[in-house]
Amino acid sequence: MVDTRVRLSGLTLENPVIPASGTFGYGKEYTEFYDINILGSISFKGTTADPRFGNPQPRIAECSQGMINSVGLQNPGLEAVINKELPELAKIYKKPVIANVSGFSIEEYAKCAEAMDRQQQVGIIEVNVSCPNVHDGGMAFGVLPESAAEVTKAVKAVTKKPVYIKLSPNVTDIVSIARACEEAGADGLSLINTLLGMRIDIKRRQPVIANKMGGFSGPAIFPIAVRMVYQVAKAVNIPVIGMGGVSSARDVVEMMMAGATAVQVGAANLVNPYACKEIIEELPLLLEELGIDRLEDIIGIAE
Amino acid sequence: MVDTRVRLSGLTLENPVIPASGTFGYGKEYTEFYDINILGSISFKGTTADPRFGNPQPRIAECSQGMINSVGLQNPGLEAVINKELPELAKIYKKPVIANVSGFSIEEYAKCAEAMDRQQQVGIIEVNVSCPNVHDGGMAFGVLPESAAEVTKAVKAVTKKPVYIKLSPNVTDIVSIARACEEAGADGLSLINTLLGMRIDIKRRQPVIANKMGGFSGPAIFPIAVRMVYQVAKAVNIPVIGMGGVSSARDVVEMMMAGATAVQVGAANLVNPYACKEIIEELPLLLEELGIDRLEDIIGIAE
Amino acid sequence: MKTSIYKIQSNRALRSDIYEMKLKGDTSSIKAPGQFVNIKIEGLYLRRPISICDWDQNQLTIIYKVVGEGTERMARMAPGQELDILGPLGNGYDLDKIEAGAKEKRPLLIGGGVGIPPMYGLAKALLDRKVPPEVILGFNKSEEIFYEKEFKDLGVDVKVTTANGSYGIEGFVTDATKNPGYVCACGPEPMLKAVWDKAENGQFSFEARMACGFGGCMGCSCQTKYGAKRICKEGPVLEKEEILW
Amino acid sequence: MKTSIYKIQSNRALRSDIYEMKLKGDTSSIKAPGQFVNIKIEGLYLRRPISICDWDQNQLTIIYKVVGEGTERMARMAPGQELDILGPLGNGYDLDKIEAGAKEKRPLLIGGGVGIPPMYGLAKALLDRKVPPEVILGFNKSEEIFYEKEFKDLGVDVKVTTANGSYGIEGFVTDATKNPGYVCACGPEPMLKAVWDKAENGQFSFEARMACGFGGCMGCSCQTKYGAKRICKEGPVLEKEEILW
Ligand SMILES: Cc1cc2nc3c(=O)[nH]c(=O)nc-3n(C[C@H](O)[C@H](O)[C@H](O)COP(=O)(O)OP(=O)(O)OC[C@H]3O[C@@H](n4cnc5c(N)ncnc54)[C@H](O)[C@@H]3O)c2cc1C
Ligand SMILES: Cc1cc2nc3c(=O)[nH]c(=O)nc-3n(C[C@H](O)[C@H](O)[C@H](O)COP(=O)(O)OP(=O)(O)OC[C@H]3O[C@@H](n4cnc5c(N)ncnc54)[C@H](O)[C@@H]3O)c2cc1C
Ligand SMILES: Cc1cc2nc3c(=O)[nH]c(=O)nc-3n(C[C@H](O)[C@H](O)[C@H](O)COP(=O)(O)O)c2cc1C
Ligand SMILES: Cc1cc2nc3c(=O)[nH]c(=O)nc-3n(C[C@H](O)[C@H](O)[C@H](O)COP(=O)(O)O)c2cc1C
Ligand code: FES
Ligand code: FES
Repeated sequence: MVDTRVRLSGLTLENPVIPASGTFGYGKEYTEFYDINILGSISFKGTTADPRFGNPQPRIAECSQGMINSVGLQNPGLEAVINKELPELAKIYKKPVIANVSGFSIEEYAKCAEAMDRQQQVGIIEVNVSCPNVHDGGMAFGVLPESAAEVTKAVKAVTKKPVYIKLSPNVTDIVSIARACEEAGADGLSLINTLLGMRIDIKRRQPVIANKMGGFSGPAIFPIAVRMVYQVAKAVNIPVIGMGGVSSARDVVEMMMAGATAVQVGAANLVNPYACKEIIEELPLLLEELGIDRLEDIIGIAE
Repeated sequence: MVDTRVRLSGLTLENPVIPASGTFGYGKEYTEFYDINILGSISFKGTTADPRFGNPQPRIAECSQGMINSVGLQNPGLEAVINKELPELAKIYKKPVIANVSGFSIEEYAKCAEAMDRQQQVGIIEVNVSCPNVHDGGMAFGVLPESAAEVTKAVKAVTKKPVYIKLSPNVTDIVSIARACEEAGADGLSLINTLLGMRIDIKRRQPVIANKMGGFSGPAIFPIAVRMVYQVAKAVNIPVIGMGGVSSARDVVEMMMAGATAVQVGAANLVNPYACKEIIEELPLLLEELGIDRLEDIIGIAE
Repeated sequence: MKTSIYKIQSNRALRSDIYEMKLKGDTSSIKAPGQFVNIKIEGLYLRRPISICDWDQNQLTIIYKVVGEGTERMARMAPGQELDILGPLGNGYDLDKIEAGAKEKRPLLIGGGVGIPPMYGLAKALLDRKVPPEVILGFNKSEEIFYEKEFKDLGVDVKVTTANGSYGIEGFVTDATKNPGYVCACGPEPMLKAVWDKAENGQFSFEARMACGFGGCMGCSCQTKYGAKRICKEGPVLEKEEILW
Repeated sequence: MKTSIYKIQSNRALRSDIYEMKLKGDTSSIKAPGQFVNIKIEGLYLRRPISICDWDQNQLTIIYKVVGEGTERMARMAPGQELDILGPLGNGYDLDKIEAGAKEKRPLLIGGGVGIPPMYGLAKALLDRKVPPEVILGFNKSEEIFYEKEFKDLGVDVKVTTANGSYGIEGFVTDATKNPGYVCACGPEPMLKAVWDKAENGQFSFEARMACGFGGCMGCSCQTKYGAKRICKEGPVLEKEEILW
């Protein structure tokens, strides 16, 4: 039997497949399709201190092999997430989860992380410094090494759980930001968040998205994600969770050969609710075909 | 009849469709498919001072709705381009062309531009400060406002022809670079060049491309290109030539509504040698359908 | 809710740009008229949401207007072809509430343009409950009319309005009714708003650009009196009193 | 050179992973064996280059090995389906030079694996010129052998080698000939190199990852004694003396 386990900062995942934040809610919707306990972990929808409706409609646009979203961190706010969503998640999913947190100030990040630190089921805190869908803050923290490091330090100070910083691809030099986070104490890195993109409705002569621009993701961005995971994994000594366009077991293997220790699946869940299940089922077969006994052996194998 | 003419720095193009540098050679190969005189203009393969073979094989990788190339500015060098390629191009194409020039130093850019300044058929000099396929130099100039401005000034000093700076999308803030070029005297901007991407051959466990990374282009990058053209066109007062994934008349219209005055077509020519011809034929029909009489009216119309 | 394969049985033009497609497949989970399906179209990334117009034990009818690439491709599909369809999705109309709300007057179903199809299934379901509805179908001009006969064949009262007066009642759907009581409406937002302004009570079906269609992405959320609702999950049908314009 | 639509007439497995596809369409521009076509496969971005194995007035034969997504999809294609094909592309073998170079000994055609198909068309063309060639086909093991019979049916001398000795001559293609004179070879690069080392003279066909296939992108360039050449345009066939390893 092929060994698909991977280790992330002391956590052992049965397999490296994790639904990406914002594309899996708190898991509930997917229980109608399959038993979500097969998942390596779950990164749940980004939490902010206060409830947020997010951006105006429309906030979805189609692209060639991808999509743009400008949801803008819609979530019920820290309190409701902790008192309502997480207890419900615990009923349907029995493994450690990844708490994705966002903020509009360093303090907000710290507040969310501190609260998540007390949640038993939270195995990793994933700090989103890279959401392109919120006007001030959000992405701004992730585009400069200094501010990314500052957020990292503030979060590290309030939690003993492993802290993963989720990086933005909308930067000139992702490696410098990754290194700054590592130096600031990050236990791992998640990348990539969405690329800033835009579509125009040529009949209405207006941007499709009410907010004009939004976050572009899906298979179209995969080659950019692979490149960034490769660059970052080579440059740091902490684990990287790779994502961006992953839609098949082949993509998982490619991402891991580029240097990812685990992989998140985002948009693919939306167009095919069975995506993660299919990937998890396909993975051991593919590994066997490729003559790989232990999945961990291929992490970063591509030179 | 629909008026498809557009004006670029004093040049009037019959239509806005221009094959992008590096995907059309010096036109010859395409004469086997159609009369290339229908094209608005042609941006020919990037010229460097000395002949270059470019990067080792393999230098092409397939992606979902796109491709990666690491050709690395293969070209016969300034002298051969001027003495051999341009006279041949003049025989098969009768309109002003766009001379795409590259360099590994400010001096090299200036040298190429100066030589192109003397070529009668050259209507615009397009300065590629954004090739991701050359290790030192090339892209480095395009990722900082200061160095992009420096190249712009050096080139402007040696030519009276309009100078367009071709910008890299692999940056945090393309607007700041665009503005720096405008201030330094650029007459226009071309964007976007390819995104840095990578694919791994999971059977060989190695990058597909010998050079590991390469320039990613094709329909997959269109939403990023539209976004950047929109941002830049709103921020500067010089014309923008938009490109990145354009493959149809619809894409041309969308790019122009985002703010482009003309549009370049790259990878699409490679998978469909008739791409530009089909776009040029389709464009007036589409404009009619959309109720657009004068193509120039829609430039930047999307707010 | 699940994805499954449906086979196209027929795909006919009702007028130049509107098609009716009948699909063979599992319809056992459909709970209410007003639900929709999300159709995978080869070569396009997002699925396309289309309302269920009618269904029986193993056949589904949808009606769609050709407006872009996805519906263009659908129009070119031939019987025998298989489609990957996710559904049924959304809440659909609440028949109990309609019955309760339409004690005094008959329930009024108002459809405009491609908002008409779900009204057909709804009319049938109400007839099954012995709550015969009145129906108003709104168009711009006579050439646009479709499905009038199909509604009449159900045996319900049907009024047709055309904005230019070329057929039926001249004007908008609201011109065909004085004091609407309990209304179920589906159509373009300006129509919904006009009906909402006039109706005593009712249920209104909304559209939104969707990524998933099953509640996973929050792409389709709208604000209601009771907080954010997902058009694909808690909608597409909202109660009159909760709607915020 | 142009793109045109070809209709699949047959698509049969020669062995588990190698297929022969016959296509009906315009073959009038094919100039020489060793040229190739570039096939558009729905859903994939780049075309797939495949050598012309054989052709007549309106039929083209290609042979391909299933190695990835594109060839997997091709293997599933059925007769009647239409393909968008760009070609013929490349230079092909120079028959005059073969004839001139093979005055003393018969020309020797060496094919390894999927380098075999173009040798078939070449053998036929040489027979037409009354310059009967000798042929060596190289495989790893007996189960991999294909097209031996087809070559024999042409009436040419055919030797088969298998690396493991399970059929024909044990060893590599180079073990089946002592002093090769004028050689035309197509196959994996290590084979080409081994043949090149031994052959007096000849023509060698190369592969490269291609974007366009018609000289537009410089994606496929290689270095030769006479400067850079595009495998898709000045190749895929290169002369012995110009090849740099
Ligand atoms: C719940 C629901 C039920 C619907 N029922 C019907 C129906 O029964 N008959 C019918 O003709 N149409 C219906 N629509 C509208 C239908 O979804 C769109 O017309 C269709 O998606 C257009 O696809 P396209 O590829 O042709 O257009 P394009 O403009 O090329 O589509 C581009 C993207 O925008 C989305 N989009 C475009 N228009 C709409 C729209 N009006 N609403 C939501 N998304 C849109 C598409 O889904 C796609 O993601 C319904 C929409 C929703 C949300
Ligand atoms: C001039 C020429 C003639 C050829 N003739 C034949 C033939 O007659 N029969 C045959 O079976 N094969 C032939 N090949 C190889 C054939 O092109 C590849 O096997 C095929 O492209 C693989 O496609 P895929 O989608 O199955 O593989 P994938 O690995 O999924 O392809 C991914 C990308 O890599 C390219 N690629 C992969 N392998 C090769 C290769 N060996 N050479 C060039 N590009 C490759 C593909 O074209 C595609 O762009 C030829 C190649 C060239 C350049
Ligand atoms: C609808 C949607 C909502 C998202 N919301 C979040 C979020 O709340 N927090 C976050 O860190 N990333 C969010 N993302 C980004 C994804 O987690 C992921 O990084 C990105 O989509 C790239 O992966 P993909 O190409 O597989 O979708 C969201 C993405 C989508 C498509
Ligand atoms: C094979 C290839 C070679 C290229 N060579 C050049 C070049 O020499 N100079 C340049 O400025 N851009 C070059 N480019 C970039 C294109 O001109 C264009 O900016 C980019 O490909 C985006 O457009 P597309 O998505 O339509 O291909 C090249 C692109 C490709 C695919
Ligand atoms: S479309 Fe995804 S939640 Fe409604
Ligand atoms: S593949 Fe484009 S030049 Fe050869």
